[in-house]
Amino acid sequence: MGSMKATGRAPVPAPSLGAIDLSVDLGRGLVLPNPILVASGTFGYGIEYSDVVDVNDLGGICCKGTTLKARIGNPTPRVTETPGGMLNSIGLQNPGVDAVIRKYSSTWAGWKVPVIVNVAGESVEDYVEVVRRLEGIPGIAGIELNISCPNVGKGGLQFAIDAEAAAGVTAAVRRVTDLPLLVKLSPNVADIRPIARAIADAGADALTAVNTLSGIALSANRAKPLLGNIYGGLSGPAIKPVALRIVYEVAQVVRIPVIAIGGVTSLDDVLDFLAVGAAAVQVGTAIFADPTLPVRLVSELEEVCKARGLESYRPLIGTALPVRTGAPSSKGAEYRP
Amino acid sequence: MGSMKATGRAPVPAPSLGAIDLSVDLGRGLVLPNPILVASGTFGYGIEYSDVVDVNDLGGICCKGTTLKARIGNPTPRVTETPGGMLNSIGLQNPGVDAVIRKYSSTWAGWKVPVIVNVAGESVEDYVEVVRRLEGIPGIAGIELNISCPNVGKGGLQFAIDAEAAAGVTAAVRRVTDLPLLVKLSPNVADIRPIARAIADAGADALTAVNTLSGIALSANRAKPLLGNIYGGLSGPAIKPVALRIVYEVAQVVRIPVIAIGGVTSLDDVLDFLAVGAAAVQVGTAIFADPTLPVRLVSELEEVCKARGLESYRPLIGTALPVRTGAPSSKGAEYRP
Amino acid sequence: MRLVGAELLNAREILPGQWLQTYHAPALATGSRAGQFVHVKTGDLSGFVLRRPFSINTADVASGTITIHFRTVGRGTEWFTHLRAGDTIDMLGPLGRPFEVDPRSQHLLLIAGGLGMAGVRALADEAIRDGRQVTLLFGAASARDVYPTSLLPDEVEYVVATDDGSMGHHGFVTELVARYESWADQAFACGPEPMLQALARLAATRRARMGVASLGRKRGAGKAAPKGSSTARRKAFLQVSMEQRMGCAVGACLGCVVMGSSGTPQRVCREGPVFASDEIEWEGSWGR
Amino acid sequence: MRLVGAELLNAREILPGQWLQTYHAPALATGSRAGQFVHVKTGDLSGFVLRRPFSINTADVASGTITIHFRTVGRGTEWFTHLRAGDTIDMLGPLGRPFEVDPRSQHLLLIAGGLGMAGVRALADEAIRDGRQVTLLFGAASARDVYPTSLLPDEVEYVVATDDGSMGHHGFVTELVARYESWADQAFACGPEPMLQALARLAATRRARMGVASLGRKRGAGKAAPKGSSTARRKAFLQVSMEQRMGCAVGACLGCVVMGSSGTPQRVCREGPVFASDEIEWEGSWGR
Ligand SMILES: Cc1cc2nc3c(=O)[nH]c(=O)nc-3n(C[C@H](O)[C@H](O)[C@H](O)COP(=O)(O)OP(=O)(O)OC[C@H]3O[C@@H](n4cnc5c(N)ncnc54)[C@H](O)[C@@H]3O)c2cc1C
Ligand SMILES: Cc1cc2nc3c(=O)[nH]c(=O)nc-3n(C[C@H](O)[C@H](O)[C@H](O)COP(=O)(O)OP(=O)(O)OC[C@H]3O[C@@H](n4cnc5c(N)ncnc54)[C@H](O)[C@@H]3O)c2cc1C
Ligand SMILES: Cc1cc2nc3c(=O)[nH]c(=O)nc-3n(C[C@H](O)[C@H](O)[C@H](O)COP(=O)(O)O)c2cc1C
Ligand SMILES: Cc1cc2nc3c(=O)[nH]c(=O)nc-3n(C[C@H](O)[C@H](O)[C@H](O)COP(=O)(O)O)c2cc1C
Ligand code: FES
Ligand code: FES
Repeated sequence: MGSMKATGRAPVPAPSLGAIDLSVDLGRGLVLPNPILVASGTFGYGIEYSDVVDVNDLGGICCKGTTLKARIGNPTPRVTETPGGMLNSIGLQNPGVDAVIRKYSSTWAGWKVPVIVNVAGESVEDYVEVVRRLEGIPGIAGIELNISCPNVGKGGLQFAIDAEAAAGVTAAVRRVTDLPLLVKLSPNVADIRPIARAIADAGADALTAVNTLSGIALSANRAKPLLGNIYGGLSGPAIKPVALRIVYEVAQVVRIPVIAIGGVTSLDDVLDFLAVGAAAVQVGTAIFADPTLPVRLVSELEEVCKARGLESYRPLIGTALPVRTGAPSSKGAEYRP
Repeated sequence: MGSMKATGRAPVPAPSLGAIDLSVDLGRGLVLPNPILVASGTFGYGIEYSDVVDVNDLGGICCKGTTLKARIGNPTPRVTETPGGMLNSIGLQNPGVDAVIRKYSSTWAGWKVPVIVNVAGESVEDYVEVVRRLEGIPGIAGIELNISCPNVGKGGLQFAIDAEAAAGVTAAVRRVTDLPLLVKLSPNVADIRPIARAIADAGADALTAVNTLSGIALSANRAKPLLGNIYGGLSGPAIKPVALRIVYEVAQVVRIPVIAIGGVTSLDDVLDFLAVGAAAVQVGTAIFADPTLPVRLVSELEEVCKARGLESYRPLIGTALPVRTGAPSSKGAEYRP
Repeated sequence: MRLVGAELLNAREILPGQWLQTYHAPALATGSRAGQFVHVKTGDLSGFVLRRPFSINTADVASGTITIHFRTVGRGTEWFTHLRAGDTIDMLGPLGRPFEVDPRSQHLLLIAGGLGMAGVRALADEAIRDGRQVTLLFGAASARDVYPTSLLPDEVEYVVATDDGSMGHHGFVTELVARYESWADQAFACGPEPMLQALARLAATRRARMGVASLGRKRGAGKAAPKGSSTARRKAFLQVSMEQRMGCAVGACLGCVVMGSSGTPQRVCREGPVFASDEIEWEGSWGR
Repeated sequence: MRLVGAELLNAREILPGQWLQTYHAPALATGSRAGQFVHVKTGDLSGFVLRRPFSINTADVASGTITIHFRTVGRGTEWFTHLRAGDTIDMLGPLGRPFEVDPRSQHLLLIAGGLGMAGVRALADEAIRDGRQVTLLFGAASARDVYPTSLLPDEVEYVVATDDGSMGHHGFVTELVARYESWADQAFACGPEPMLQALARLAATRRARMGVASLGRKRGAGKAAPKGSSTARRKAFLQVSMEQRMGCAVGACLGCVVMGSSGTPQRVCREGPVFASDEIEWEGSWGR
């Protein structure tokens, strides 16, 4: 996959005549029907948009962050708009892993679309226990670790900003599951590359990048921050250049698939992320304004492939990456602007 | 100043009757006429916009980044628009410190508005030497250290992402100058607070926050990144929530003035940054679309003070900060969204 | 719930900074009930990221039109004022759960504060159509902000309160409730949260204070329907329409919750925007 | 340079995806010269961060109007097509340095590729007004993209080349230059960089190839004015109008540079957009 990303050349399974092969093989038997997924927290449990979206047209669904115990989440307000983006601080409201399994897994089992459960925790043990309970449940196609959470064991330091902690939780979870394991990177770091490498080495099957940027907004009277939780996560088109940069960096230092997230609102955005090495893309915030976007992107991607005479979308991957010369770089963040 | 920021209470110099006191005391004799500055790299050397802007209405001018030797900067394209923002990779094109002094200092000396020279370098020695040459030159009111540069001595690791390196260059420059010393923080870090504290402890008179976020964009054919330098700096409204968050965090852990930068396009943005503890604000990208904005902001700020019956703008500072209880926090980045 | 292209037929500034816009959207006019709302997309080159939620102010099946009534409070609402007749915008709706009127309720008390009028306005039409009597208590800051009688059905008894006394009762609209409390079989309110909270307090103590005419009591305390169910709401004396910042407006993002008396957050876009007043945790600081 | 409110009087799609807009902006009509440009702001609710640069396509002092001619290549240019007559937008200009015509030049050769027409269009008017002879060589992909003769002064000799041969010469516009090279006293070009580069090569070898009629030679090699000065440009056989992505458009951000033959980057918005062809470093990979 890594070399494929860098060069666009890969063993392309012969596609059914005429049809474009959009499938994405994430390993461990998880093959997405197409590379357009919906991002965790923006598509609930897959059922909420059913009036307007046929989920089986999607490449995959990442469900809302799931924790061991139920969480009521953060005080309100929880969302607001910002220039070209939005802030959210839901605080991982969810009924807890057992309730999630009870309520949704049978529905998911009936779907063609793979459902990937986004898992969050406050300790390595939390993550491990949640994943253990998800293991082997019909309808659960994979795990996405949301490691942008405070590691209580490490004084609240986020797993995601510390290569060692990130690798630690990845390895621990890897040990207890054969489910495809995706780990989601945070953009709030000085240099993502050592972290990405550590997670890959710890046994992740794929990386998803990126989670939200940390930001705040103020209440109208400016007596306090607007969001009940003070801090929120910035998402939407505003962060796309940052997400694109991170995927560009990560794709050059790991050999596992990278799934891009951050500000996708059009096919051009999808093609951009593929070009910097993403094997698939998740759509998040844009769904709120345009619920049918992800499904449209699938057919638009197919059209582009047809128009370019491609049998698969894979040649679109990695076209903007420098052809990798030798070993992945281990250099620190270069001077930028 | 620190406590003032936190509480809005400060020894207010009796203002000339009727007039609102907008002055900002940055220490070492540098008193800005008002808290609206123009950001480095977006207002050249102060002369380019003279047809449409009277520079003497501004609170201060941060000139383009200045290095020891002349730099031709990065290959083109150097700028492009992104959703709610823009990317730039000028690459510190400048004629070198001696030429800057020769060409502009006498003009600056004739101006009422303080000109702060933005200084960049690739080694501690670079910074020290540039500042040494600026020391004592009439027309130069202060120094702003742009530490988002690679420290050749440390294998290209940016000064700005490493508390020790940031403190090191600050201390070294402090030793050779009595000029007011501002140090400009980078948002591309996991936790800004230890870095901000280290720089303050190393003798900075004020902090400016923030510089640009690292991002990329792609060329139309997606064969390579769009910008000649690959990486660019993201600025504009898109980054305001991040800048606001960083100023909010920094203002709580240092006692020196914080000058906010990042996506200011309106008086509301100015008031937001003041509310999270900024003593002054810089306007950058917005100047390109609206060159007279900074000057208008000065009078709009004055109007707001009048309307609220204030004699000074200072009570607007820090209103959204938690009233500081005890020592500044030393906690790592909390769990956010 | 559907995505429909709605064509702007007519836009008027009915009060300073308050607009009434009529859209041709048959699917919404037919399929919606009083209390529901639409989530409206701004234009492609507008640069906005989120839709904006607006109550369905009125719906007319015959002409296949709905109206929204909004105040320009920010850039998004301002954007909508620049639309011109003939422009088509994208509406997601109808969304949320409607007001539930007990079939036996004859006297409906509607209470609106400011833009809350848009939240209960459609219920007035529905109730009149169903032959019920409607008294609408409306509170505004001052006379200039008072919703024009001309825009209400003649059958509605319209009582106004203004904070500055420039029209009607001098004071809060909540102060008018006492007069109608015993007359009313049910009450339906929309407006600022403090107003709704005050009304909820009244409703909570109502049975104790008045002993009479509580639908709940009429049918005996025994067989109480589960909280939040349409049946339970239908029996509630007070139903309130809540507001919260929204992302998806379909229940997916959990952005719009209010704390429920059950201790679990309730989604304004899905369990609401209409709630029985006893479903909400009014006290306590969570999210306030 | 000024900030002026320009009112759109008229907009026409003169070619597929190409628009000609007339604005009332007396200050710009009066104060500008051929080759200069304006930096135009999009609307407040548009969400765009940067202005968009456009050549002053024509300027009419009498009516106080200017026109811009642009192709919709992205969201910004598309935004401008949604403007309606009566809308006022904010223009910063006139910007940059104009074409410099030698007083003794009688025969002007204008060379435009595609939208480059907008870059030289105003020079045609100016030259005709000053009683000079103008030949305009225009290159486009195909007949459907060819700028209409009706929009040019009758006095202009208009020669067309199309890549697909569907109109005029079959091939690149640069191939037409040889025919007019000896006739022309000076040449002025605007278009894609490869076209300008090809023309610059021709100009560089011109004296050697033709020995004749180079203004430079006429007045002797001795007293050469400093490169980039108006005087030096006035003497240059070929002047080109360059394009680069812009931030400020006033020389402040250094976003718009092209590498100069001197080895120092030149700002398209300040030293340009017009340059003498020998001021530019055409070879080498910097910024390409
Ligand atoms: C179910 C529901 C029904 C509503 N019905 C109406 C109505 O009929 N008439 C009317 O005038 N208003 C109504 N509102 C409020 C209306 O949605 C806001 O006034 C509007 O979204 C403000 O957008 P803005 O961009 O102008 O304001 P800004 O403050 O610029 O908006 C910034 C962000 O905050 C959100 N926001 C700001 N204020 C509110 C608010 N009070 N409620 C929800 N989100 C908000 C915006 O949607 C946007 O995402 C309703 C809100 C909800 C939740
Ligand atoms: C001095 C000058 C004069 C110009 N005159 C004309 C003219 O008369 N007619 C015309 O059709 N075009 C002209 N252009 C090009 C025109 O500015 C771009 O086509 C336009 O900015 C594209 O904006 P967009 O948002 O539609 O494209 P997008 O690609 O969406 O724009 C993205 C960003 O890139 C910039 N950009 C994209 N293409 C160009 C380009 N070719 N040159 C400069 N910036 C670009 C935009 O300004 C914007 O900042 C001129 C450019 C310059 C520098
Ligand atoms: C309302 C909301 C809730 C989110 N919840 C989660 C979550 O529970 N777990 C997670 O890993 N990411 C969560 N995210 C982050 C998104 O999955 C995605 O990484 C981010 O929004 C960037 O993508 P976008 O710009 O397309 O939205 C959430 C984002 C939003 C807007
Ligand atoms: C074109 C451009 C050039 C810049 N050059 C510099 C620079 O030389 N030194 C520096 O410290 N910051 C530089 N910056 C960063 C700005 O000073 C400012 O920190 C940043 O743009 C965020 O503010 P804004 O969103 O208001 O633009 C530059 C920004 C832009 C857009
Ligand atoms: S707005 Fe998304 S759950 Fe209600
Ligand atoms: S565009 Fe800023 S210097 Fe030319």
